[in-house]
Amino acid sequence: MMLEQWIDVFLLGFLAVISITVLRIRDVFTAVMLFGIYSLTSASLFMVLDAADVAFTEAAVGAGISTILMLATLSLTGRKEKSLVKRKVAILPLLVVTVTGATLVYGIRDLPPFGAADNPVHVHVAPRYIHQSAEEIDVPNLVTGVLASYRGFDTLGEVVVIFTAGVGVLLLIGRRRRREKNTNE
Amino acid sequence: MLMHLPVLIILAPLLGAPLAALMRGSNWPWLLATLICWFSLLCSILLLMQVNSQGEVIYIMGGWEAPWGIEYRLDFANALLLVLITGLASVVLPYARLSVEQEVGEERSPLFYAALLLLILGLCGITATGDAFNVFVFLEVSSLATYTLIAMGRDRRALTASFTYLIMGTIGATFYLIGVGFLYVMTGTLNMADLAERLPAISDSSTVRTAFAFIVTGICLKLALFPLHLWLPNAYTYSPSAVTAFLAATATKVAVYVLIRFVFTIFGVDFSFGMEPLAEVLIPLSVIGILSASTVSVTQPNIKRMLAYSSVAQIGYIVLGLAMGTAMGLTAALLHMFNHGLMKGALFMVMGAVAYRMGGTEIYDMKGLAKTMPLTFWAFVLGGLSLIGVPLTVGFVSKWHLILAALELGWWPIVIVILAGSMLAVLYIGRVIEAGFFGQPADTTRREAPMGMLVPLWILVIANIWFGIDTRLTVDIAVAAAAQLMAGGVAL
Amino acid sequence: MSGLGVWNYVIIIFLMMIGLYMVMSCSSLVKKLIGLNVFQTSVFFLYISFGYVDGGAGPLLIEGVTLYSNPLPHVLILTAIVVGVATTAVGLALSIRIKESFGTIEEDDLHKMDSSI
Amino acid sequence: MTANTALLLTLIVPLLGSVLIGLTGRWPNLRETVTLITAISLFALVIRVLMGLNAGEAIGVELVTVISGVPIAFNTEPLSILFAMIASGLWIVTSVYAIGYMRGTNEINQTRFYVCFALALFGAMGVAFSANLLTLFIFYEVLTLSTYPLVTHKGDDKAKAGGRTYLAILMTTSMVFLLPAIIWTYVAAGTLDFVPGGILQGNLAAGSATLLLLLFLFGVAKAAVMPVHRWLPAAMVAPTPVSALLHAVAVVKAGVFTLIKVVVYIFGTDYLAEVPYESIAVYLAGFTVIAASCVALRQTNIKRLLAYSTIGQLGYIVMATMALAPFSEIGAAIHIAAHAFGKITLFFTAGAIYVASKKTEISQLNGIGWRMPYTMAAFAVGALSMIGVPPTAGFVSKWFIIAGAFQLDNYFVLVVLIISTALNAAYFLPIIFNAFFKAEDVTPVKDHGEAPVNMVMALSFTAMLTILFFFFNGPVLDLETQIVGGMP
Amino acid sequence: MSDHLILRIVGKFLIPYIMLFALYVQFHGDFGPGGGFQAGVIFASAFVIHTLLFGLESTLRIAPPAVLKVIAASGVLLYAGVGVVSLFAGGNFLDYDYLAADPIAGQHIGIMLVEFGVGLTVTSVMMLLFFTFAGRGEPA
Repeated sequence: MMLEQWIDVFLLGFLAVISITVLRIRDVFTAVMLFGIYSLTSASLFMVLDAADVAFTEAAVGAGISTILMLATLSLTGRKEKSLVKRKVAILPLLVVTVTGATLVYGIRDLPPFGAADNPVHVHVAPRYIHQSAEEIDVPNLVTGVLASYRGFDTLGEVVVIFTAGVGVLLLIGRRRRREKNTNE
Repeated sequence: MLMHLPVLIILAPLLGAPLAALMRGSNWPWLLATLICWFSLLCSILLLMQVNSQGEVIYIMGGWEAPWGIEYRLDFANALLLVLITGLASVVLPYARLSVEQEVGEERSPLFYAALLLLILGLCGITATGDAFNVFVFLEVSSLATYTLIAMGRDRRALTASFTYLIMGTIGATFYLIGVGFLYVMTGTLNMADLAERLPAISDSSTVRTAFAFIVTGICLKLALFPLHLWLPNAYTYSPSAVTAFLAATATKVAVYVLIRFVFTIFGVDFSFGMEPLAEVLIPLSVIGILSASTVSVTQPNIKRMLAYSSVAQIGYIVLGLAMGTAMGLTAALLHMFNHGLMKGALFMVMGAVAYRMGGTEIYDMKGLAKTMPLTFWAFVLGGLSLIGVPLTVGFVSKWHLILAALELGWWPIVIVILAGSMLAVLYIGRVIEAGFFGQPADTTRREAPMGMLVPLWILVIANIWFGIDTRLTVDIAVAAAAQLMAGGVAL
Repeated sequence: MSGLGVWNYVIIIFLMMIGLYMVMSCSSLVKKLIGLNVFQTSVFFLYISFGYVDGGAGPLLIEGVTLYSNPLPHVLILTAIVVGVATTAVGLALSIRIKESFGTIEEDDLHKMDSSI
Repeated sequence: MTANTALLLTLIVPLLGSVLIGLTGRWPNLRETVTLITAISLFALVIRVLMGLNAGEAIGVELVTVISGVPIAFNTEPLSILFAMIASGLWIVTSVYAIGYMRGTNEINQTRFYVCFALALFGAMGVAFSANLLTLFIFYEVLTLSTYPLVTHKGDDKAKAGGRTYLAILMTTSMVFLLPAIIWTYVAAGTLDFVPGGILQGNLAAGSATLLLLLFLFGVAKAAVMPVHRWLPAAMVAPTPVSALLHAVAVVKAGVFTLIKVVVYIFGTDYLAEVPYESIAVYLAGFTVIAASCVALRQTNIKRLLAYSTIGQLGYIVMATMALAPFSEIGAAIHIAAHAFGKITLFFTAGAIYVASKKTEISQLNGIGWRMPYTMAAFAVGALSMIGVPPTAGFVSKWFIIAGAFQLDNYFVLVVLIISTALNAAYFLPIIFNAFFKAEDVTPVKDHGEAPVNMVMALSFTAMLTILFFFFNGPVLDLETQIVGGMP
Repeated sequence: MSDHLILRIVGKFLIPYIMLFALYVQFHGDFGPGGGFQAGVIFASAFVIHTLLFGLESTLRIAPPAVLKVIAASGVLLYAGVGVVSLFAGGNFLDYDYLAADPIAGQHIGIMLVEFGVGLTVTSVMMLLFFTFAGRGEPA
């Protein structure tokens, strides 16, 4: 089904456009909004690539939580990125980016074909998830099966990460302004 | 229960962190955290014994055998590191109580200790796991905890330091993720041992090479190898004393371990040193790192920052050792990994005690320390001697093996670099000792650090001496670990 | 490898680099974090494309269907997304604190204030 | 008590002593009693070990293993027993003297002084009885570190500067030259034990052997071969008893002792003789002798003069060692003792003069002989021993060195000896002459006599030793001839 | 926007359905897309809307942070607890086969429980995050 791939590339192109806009725009508020759109688009991209759960999550997180948090932050920190002399491209970052990008392009030369069913990824570990999970855990949604059982330990780590983030944010900005004022200054 | 040791080590902090977060006041969470660390230490020591008797301990999570499930795979190298992490935690936590009360405050303590436990959990997780992606997950656990803990410092620059680390750390982790992704797409597996089996067949492909490059770069960001070390000095300088002591002693070591694991076990010596120019890249960097960082630290007025730069230099030694790609070099690297943990932990704990009493860690605050805080001062002296590498300290043992490894290869310039490094150490430690010995303190009233700090501090100092004299434990394990890793990390 | 697949990967790499560049060059800390997100998201694309099977069904067992796309990358990326948002949250919290104690979240100004970033 | 236990105790006793001294610091009398008891019992123990050695007991103690195959181990042989005896014996005298000195000048931190002194002796014993190069290195460093607080004892800027030079040179050389040399030896020979005949035979390319030898020569800066001698004059800021410790009791002796050990038991004289350009070492030492004597000639401060004289004397020992003739080896060994007696006497007298009259310059000494006859007589004896005039200890050792020179027809050594003897005479004799036969040009601020009695006792005792050694050197001689395997 | 009457009414009307949907996503995760994480985020979003409509204070009255903290912790503990139970049931850590007599049933129970644990933690942490960020703005 070439169509999917066409859509895929098209969406990616759209994302590229958005990201460049985000990069160039001075107004952080708009940037955040665009980022929200970016996430939604990527969610649909994931959908195109048959990753329903990921799409779902990306939509909820990228377009949802992240954006909201960023907006909340902006309401405290101000929305403008002050336009600086360095409108012109920064040299060192550009250099780093070029080198990294070049390496990656070199890296994809020997990649197995996009979407081919006989790629290593599809023949080594995954088959068991697809063909035996029915007997082994009997959960139709393979993602859930792998997520919660086969790689349940990763998911435990994931929960811990979320918990850590909660702890961190509470430690950093849990309502305690007066004391921080006089400890910081 | 003994068969469950690997998971018990991380289970303790895993259960402890949420509980600590829910507690009130500062004493109960502290007590809980301390007990948990002691429990983990016990487990990891038992585990090390198991490894010693079996050569390798494997534990599969959820009963799904690798590569389909996630497994914990313990050999000498990471078993030893686990002992270091939990051991350091077990001395830092008792020490932490007072300084945390002073620097963080009571109402934030429960969450603080929760974060500390999460950090320990993360580090142990990275060390023990045999799954490349699982490393990423726990790397992030530890990193998030670290960012928070660093930002707890009283100086406002702690915040910017933490943010810088957050950016660089995340970039590093993402690089690692890209590398692992490439490995996955080429092999279809994420399990380390499985990767090690499948890579040689396809090692001559641009994708695998790129994966190697990205993984090494990402990890080097985390372990603060010379050009990528910019986040470290501020992070160590401004974070709370206890945090600095623990981080400096363990965090970078874990990153080094991951590097060793990938270079020697997963990619294998032949690929890393034969097909990839690993040595050619890492050795110059570490040499520059050793010399420049040591030189910088000579002029630092803030002792914590001075020690931070010295850490960068010491990392240089470790990387140098592993970049030699010989069993002896690897032994030296592993040894120094352990020993440097001991000495830096001790030194930063001393600085914590100084900050606790003097309110600062500038060299000015060290003046006349021999009179005002003799025990603390002598702890610093011993720790410093160990850092310099004076005989009868751990520093000497690791330096001996490092030079031995270099001489084995006939690399005289490297030998000279190593020696130059320790000469610079003489300078920057010496000036502090001189200030403490002859300097005139602002007020000469004797105010020794409280026992709660001195005892853990001295335990670590004595460890510095002990493992400097009786090296059977450390050296033998390091040698065994090196042998395993050179053999491709699979069971002996 | 040829055809659209190449473009798929090339554009993904392009996105990555945009993100990376944003992180390093942008002055506002919040925009740095946006850049970080763009960077990570593009890595997610990479993984998902690895798991994609042309003509395969999504990883939901349906009677009679044998060709599914690989669920494993989806699982990994689910975890990665969570990690991403966690990092973003902490980063944002930090920038709020920085704003409060330094009065700005512009990297250059922070540089000027005390060379600590 | 077996010789082995005695051997272990020689290490434990000074260590324990230092702790006790530290604890009893609050009561000076008790503290100093402890010091003396420690010193005496240490000497007794060394004697016990000597008896064991002569009785042919198997002596050797092995503690933990630090580096695989290289344990911290101790044993004894003629040279080490000699060094141990000198150090422990002179410690007694020095303590007696120090008590007088420290009280006479009422110094600060006296407790720290005695503690570090005991620690230094601990280091010296370790060096003396070490059974392998690693053990020796470890205690060599212990000696360096424990003497640093002594050198900087006064704590003023001058002392600090001196201490810096002292530590910088000794540390740097030992880490940059000695340590690599040791590890290199380990890589080459696979062991570091002291074995008669050496361990390097046939394990090392000729060229690298030369390099290794030089690494050792400069790594052991305590032997003060130029240009790594600077620490010795720098350390002159220390109180006199410390100078005595540095110059006679432990430190410089540890240096030359290490070199002899390396030559005899690591290289082995036979192998070293084959090493190309080995004679470089001899020339370096010879140069040191002459140069040091010339510098000494221009010194106006007594202690600095003595410092450079020491450098010269050490030059003798190194030169003799490197000359590789059986006789010269013996001469080197004996000269350790001879120089110790002579030099400690000289420092004691210098200190006595300072305590009694606060005089430190040579020019001030005119006519002082009649005020402090015992002291200056002792000074004369010491000086003569330095020059090598009979009936003093210096003569005996010089005799053997010269004999060694003839054994190999090594005329360089001979010439150096003659010239330096002349120079020594040139800078010592005038002092003695002026002290007795010149009138005091300035009347001293306070009309002083001899120094406190225990100081005078101490220095007359050492002066006595210097002379007695000339007549009764038999036992020592027999002992040391064993190094080269019997009288050649 | 808390003075827009229509929005309030509509919002009041919407919120329960959002929550319901969240629960559906939570427990239907085995069969369709979704699971604890997505459910958690959606559930949290319901409260976000509530905050936007009725102000932070009123929302905090419904869901006080102290309680959220407890829930967040209990989520982690639940997940780890499942592992511990399987540990004591004689299996490895997180081996659900041992949770029930029949492995498959055990797997179902296990997955259900851990997903619920995820849901708890994610919901509460997400709400906590939002509340702390929003609360930072208002004078404490």
